[in-house]
Amino acid sequence: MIPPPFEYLRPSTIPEAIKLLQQHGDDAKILSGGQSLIPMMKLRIARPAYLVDINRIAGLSYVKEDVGFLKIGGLTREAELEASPLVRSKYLILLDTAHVIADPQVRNLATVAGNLAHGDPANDHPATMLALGAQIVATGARGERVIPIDDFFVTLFTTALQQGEILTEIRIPVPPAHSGGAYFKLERKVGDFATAAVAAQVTLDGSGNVQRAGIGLTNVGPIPIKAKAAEDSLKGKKLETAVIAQAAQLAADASQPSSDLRGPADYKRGLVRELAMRALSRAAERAA
Amino acid sequence: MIHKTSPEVGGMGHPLRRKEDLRFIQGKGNYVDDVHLPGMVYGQMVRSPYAHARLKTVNTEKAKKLPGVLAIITGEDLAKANLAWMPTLSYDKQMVLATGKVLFQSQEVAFVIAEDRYTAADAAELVEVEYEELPVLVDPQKAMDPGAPVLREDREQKNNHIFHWEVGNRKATDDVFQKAPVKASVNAFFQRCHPAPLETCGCVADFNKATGKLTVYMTSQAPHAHRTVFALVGGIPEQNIRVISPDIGGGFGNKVPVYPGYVCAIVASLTLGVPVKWIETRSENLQSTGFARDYHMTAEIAADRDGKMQALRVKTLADHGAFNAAAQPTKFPAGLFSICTGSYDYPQAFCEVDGVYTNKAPGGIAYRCSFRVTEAAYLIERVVDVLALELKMDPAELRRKNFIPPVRFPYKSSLGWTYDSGNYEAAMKLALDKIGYAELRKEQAEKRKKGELMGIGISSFTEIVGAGPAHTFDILGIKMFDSCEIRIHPTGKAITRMGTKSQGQGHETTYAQIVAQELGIPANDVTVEEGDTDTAPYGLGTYASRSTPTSGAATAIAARKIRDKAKKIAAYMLECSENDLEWEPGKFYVKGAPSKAKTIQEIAFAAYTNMPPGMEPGLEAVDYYDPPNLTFPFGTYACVVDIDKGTGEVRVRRFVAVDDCGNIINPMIVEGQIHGGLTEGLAIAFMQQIDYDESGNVQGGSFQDYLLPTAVETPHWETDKTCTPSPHHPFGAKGVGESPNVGSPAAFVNAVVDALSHLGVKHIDMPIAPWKVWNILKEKGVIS
Amino acid sequence: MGQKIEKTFSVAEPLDKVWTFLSDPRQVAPCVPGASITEQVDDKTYKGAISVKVGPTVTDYRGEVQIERLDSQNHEIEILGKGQDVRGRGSASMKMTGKLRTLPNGDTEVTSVSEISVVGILAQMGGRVISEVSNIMFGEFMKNFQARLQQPDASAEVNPIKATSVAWEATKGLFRGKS
Amino acid sequence: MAKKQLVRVKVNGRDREAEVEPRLLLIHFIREILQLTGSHIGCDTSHCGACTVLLNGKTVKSCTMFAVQADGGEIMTVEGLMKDGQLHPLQEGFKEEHGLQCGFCTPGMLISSYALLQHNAKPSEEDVRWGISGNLCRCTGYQNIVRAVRFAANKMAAAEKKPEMAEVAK
Repeated sequence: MIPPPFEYLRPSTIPEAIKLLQQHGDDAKILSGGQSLIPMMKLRIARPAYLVDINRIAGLSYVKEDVGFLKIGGLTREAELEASPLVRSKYLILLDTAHVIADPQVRNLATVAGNLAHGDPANDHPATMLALGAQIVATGARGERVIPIDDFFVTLFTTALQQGEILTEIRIPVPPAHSGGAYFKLERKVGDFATAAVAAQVTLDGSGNVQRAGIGLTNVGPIPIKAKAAEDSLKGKKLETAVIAQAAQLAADASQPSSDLRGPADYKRGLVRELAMRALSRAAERAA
Repeated sequence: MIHKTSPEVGGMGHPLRRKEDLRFIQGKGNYVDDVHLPGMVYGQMVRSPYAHARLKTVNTEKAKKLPGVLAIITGEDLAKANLAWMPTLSYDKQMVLATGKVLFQSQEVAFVIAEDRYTAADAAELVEVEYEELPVLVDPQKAMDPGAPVLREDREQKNNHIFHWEVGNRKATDDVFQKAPVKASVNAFFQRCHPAPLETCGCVADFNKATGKLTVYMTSQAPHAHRTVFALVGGIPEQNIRVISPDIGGGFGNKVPVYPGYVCAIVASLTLGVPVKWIETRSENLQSTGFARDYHMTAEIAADRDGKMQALRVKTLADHGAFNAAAQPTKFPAGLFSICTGSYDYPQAFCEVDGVYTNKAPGGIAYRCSFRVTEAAYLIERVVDVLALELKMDPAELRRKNFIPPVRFPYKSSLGWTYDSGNYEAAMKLALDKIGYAELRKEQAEKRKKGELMGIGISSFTEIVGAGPAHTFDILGIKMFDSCEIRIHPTGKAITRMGTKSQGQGHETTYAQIVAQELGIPANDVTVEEGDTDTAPYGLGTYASRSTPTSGAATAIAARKIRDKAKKIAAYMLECSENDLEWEPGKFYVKGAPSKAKTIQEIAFAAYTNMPPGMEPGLEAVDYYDPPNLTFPFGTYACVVDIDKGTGEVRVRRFVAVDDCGNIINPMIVEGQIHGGLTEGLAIAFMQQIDYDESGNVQGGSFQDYLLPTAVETPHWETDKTCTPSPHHPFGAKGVGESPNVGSPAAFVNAVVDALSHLGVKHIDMPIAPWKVWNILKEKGVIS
Repeated sequence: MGQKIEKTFSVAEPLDKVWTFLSDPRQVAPCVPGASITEQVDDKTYKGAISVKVGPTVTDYRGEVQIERLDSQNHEIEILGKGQDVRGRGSASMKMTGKLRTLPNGDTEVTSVSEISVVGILAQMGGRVISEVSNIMFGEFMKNFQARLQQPDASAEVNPIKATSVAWEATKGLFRGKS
Repeated sequence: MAKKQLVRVKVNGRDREAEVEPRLLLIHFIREILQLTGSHIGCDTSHCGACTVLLNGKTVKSCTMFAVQADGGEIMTVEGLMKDGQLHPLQEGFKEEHGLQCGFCTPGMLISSYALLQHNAKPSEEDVRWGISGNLCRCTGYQNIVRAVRFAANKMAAAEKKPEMAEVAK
């Protein structure tokens, strides 16, 4: 399959990239990892006239803790996230997530930022970032702005990013002690979108009661879903089986899946409940 | 018993490392897309987005104006040359490029030729086609309705019925059913699958206007047959056509039929006088080339209360899509489906099949399968399990009770086949011992008490391969023999050429091993060449596990012809009578005086330098082998699964495959074939399906939704074997490439059903996706 | 790829006014995101286009809108819209049945059943999003319907509403989104 | 047509350059312009991995990348595995353990396995299965590929040990 022709632009700085994006408006697309965009272009479903390749912009690839946040750069690859000692020791939910995204080759190119900016409810990081209460740093002509993840996903494939803005950083509040999270995904095979997946992140207080809970759902609605009622149901409680089961049910109730080749809607709701139980149980273990 | 040669000679039974591997591991294979000829241009197909539509106009003006575009061929253009339609391998015809109407989504409508691939793709988009959509027929049951739209207006018969085929004694079978105390039945749909070899189909057609010679490099499992088809359809003298099958990246039946792309590339090269390359995309491959199965089957068993089977009744509806493009022997519109009595002794049986047209891609081909034996084996192994449930009998015990016993071979089945040899109970016993059947049943009982779900599935399949005897088997009239030519060089090295064509089976190694076995020439000294119709002897190609039964046999016979001549030369050299000579692989020696010997290499040299007076020089032979019968490989597969109640996922805990393919040429290659076939069987049981929605849109038309297992989904296979040689094959071999794909789907499904049988579940249609299991658990109240 | 959407909504206008609007494809068509009527063929048939923004390009479906059934007594209408992708890669059609009823408060209740069918590459590759897209497009339609009903645009037939990017956004998601 | 751009890469240790259309896929650049046909195309949708090459030390699917993106980079294809006329242990392993049948997926498998062994010198069966999970094989059922990769790992480990032993002996 052969993509249609386009002009290739390769800025080396963020301002240069923003300028190009503004200059070409709707005709331009950002080429980052390209692992979603290029297959679409090969199918000729997407036909951007200009590709602004941001891969050569220096200093956008990092995973580090800094002033209370885990900061992930706008060009950080999934494989880099997976390999980060920080992630491997402290952010197991991110490790869970990165590990089940596509396959090794795709993860070498695909970026965490792209996984979010794409606004695809089937992508895996959105749910995880919802669970973690992340912030999105968008850089545009007027500088940076920070978007809470809860406000980031607008509608199907639409995020709060404006034309001419680049997602330059993801910030995750460093979880306090006694925090833990997990991501459980059911996929038809390695490399597939989730049939459904659940991200759960909890923080316990000194007596083992839930202080904060975050639950995000993948591919069960037009946007990544934050299961707020389920989160609220956990607050102040010990993560016992009945409590987890109730939260899982609330998470399932929050999902709005549609039937497709991956299964009927009822199944997906049931799956959300099951995966939520597993994710919460694992999160509890990790928080303990 | 096969005489074992030394490892240096590497005859039969040695796990010789493959000779072909050296080029593949260095990236030096030569697949069709690697063929690059001077002046070569590229073809791209324009395809219909509609499953059924009237074709009103095809406007190529805009596309032709694109710089770099050389020509565009439409159905109307082909019609002028009487080439708009071509014959299929099933005495139907198929549109090369559509005229009048299109009958399936992705049907070929026009062929664009341009200087490079990129321009061809751009131009294809500029071809303007006007369609008028027509009602779409995707349900084969509805295709038989009297009021159904008639899809094939070209036929005299104004309905969608292709054929009715029946075998066996209907009345006698019905009579048994009327009186039988126990009956069991299953409705099983064997879903539409696609072989999806990793390399798609393609060709480079190169017509040399100066010499009048057409060379076609193509992904062909049957190059000679394709040459003949091109000669007959295109009216080109056959000696002026050379088909070359280069390295093939997997076939599995997908590369047996002739596809419109080949024909268009040839027409384009004939017209333009330059080489034209056409390579399918994956979506084109999945959506338009030979699919397999799509059989809606019902099987019923009549039995007595002790579980002795009395009769089998099978009724099937076969969905062939828009054209009956099945690749199978002429006399068998449903292939060898009548092997459906399987490993069991049925006094009576009856089987009927109706074929219909629908608005789907044409087929169906034998996907790693000897002409519908996969469907048959799945059906019988499924319904036997249903009978076991009905009788509350252990499925292994029920099988044991009904197996054709070893003493009955050769066994004539009630549907007319003569099984060559078998020992089914031995294979099953080995499989069950190996997997620990009795223990597993205990474990299952314990787990059920705790509400945990595990299942054990058995499949004791019988295959029917090696088509086939000339008295019964032909494709388009050409008898299904196969061939081998062996030439021994003066230095004792050899080249052999075959009518078959490897697509990964390792022919370059295994045929050499047969020569090594028969002549004692080290396998590494034997070059095996296939796939060039200018040099290889005529043969029908590689599919249906026929290479070893046919060309393998031809190799042994040709080698024996050479040995006969070698004996004469040896006698001359040793100045003795032929009768005084004894053979051991590699040399003739004088009886009682082993030191008086001539090696095959010495004899070969003499054949060119010092032949007996009056003897024709040289040392070579050719054999066209017409097998006296088919061969009947068999085995038992045993599978253990655990079910995750929360998600409906099925995990294959263990899978033991015991195969019996008679005498083995190369155990390493046999094991590799079994691993691969089991993996495809797994994929069919749980993942692979080409489906269509009500508008005729292909679901599963790319690897996004046509799910091929990765290494992660694939379990660790355990293999073993029994050996029951074929009595009629020259070295007792039977063929194995397809057994694992034929036998395993039932083992997987039986295991899943077994895990749920206590809930009243008798059958689940493939592919068994997690949601199907979950739905059952929910329906049965196991989960809330 | 078929999709059925059933929706009921109410508008704060009298039934007669809503009916007049609903039974005129020149008014209704522009409520569908990106759609317009380009030509009236006869009193029941119109030519139209739906302009779907696909990133930097625009994909056009062109076709016909036909009033299949118009029951002024029961205030029921059945409209069939069918368009072919001008790049020849498929088609989309929608059969919509609309029924009006006066509510006790004088508002009008619109009950609609739409059957959307997509053929071609989008149906092959986009199964997982077609229902979401349909829902979103219908949501837009309802909003536009209410808005336009209050301010009907006389020149609707020549002014296509600016295409929304819904369909583009949908197609973006066909692939494993990781970039 | 978009204007052509110069792509300079080092492929299997050799500097190569060509002016190409920006839309030229890296796999076509490698196969058709550089005439290195070992890497294959099997699916077009980034699922099969037959086109896997090493770009700057990392595996990528070269059908899902434009050649212009690789500009300035270092590429290794299956043709670059052999060193000084010696097969790489992985190549040996695939042959010894019957890790291939039709051979079409093999170049991509070899490159993915190569990358796996770079950061995991002693992979378990599970590790290998995940490491090659971006590469489809239709023939082998993967089991012998797993064996092949572990064969290579053992061989490479043994080769590394030997000099150390020699060191100790001194």
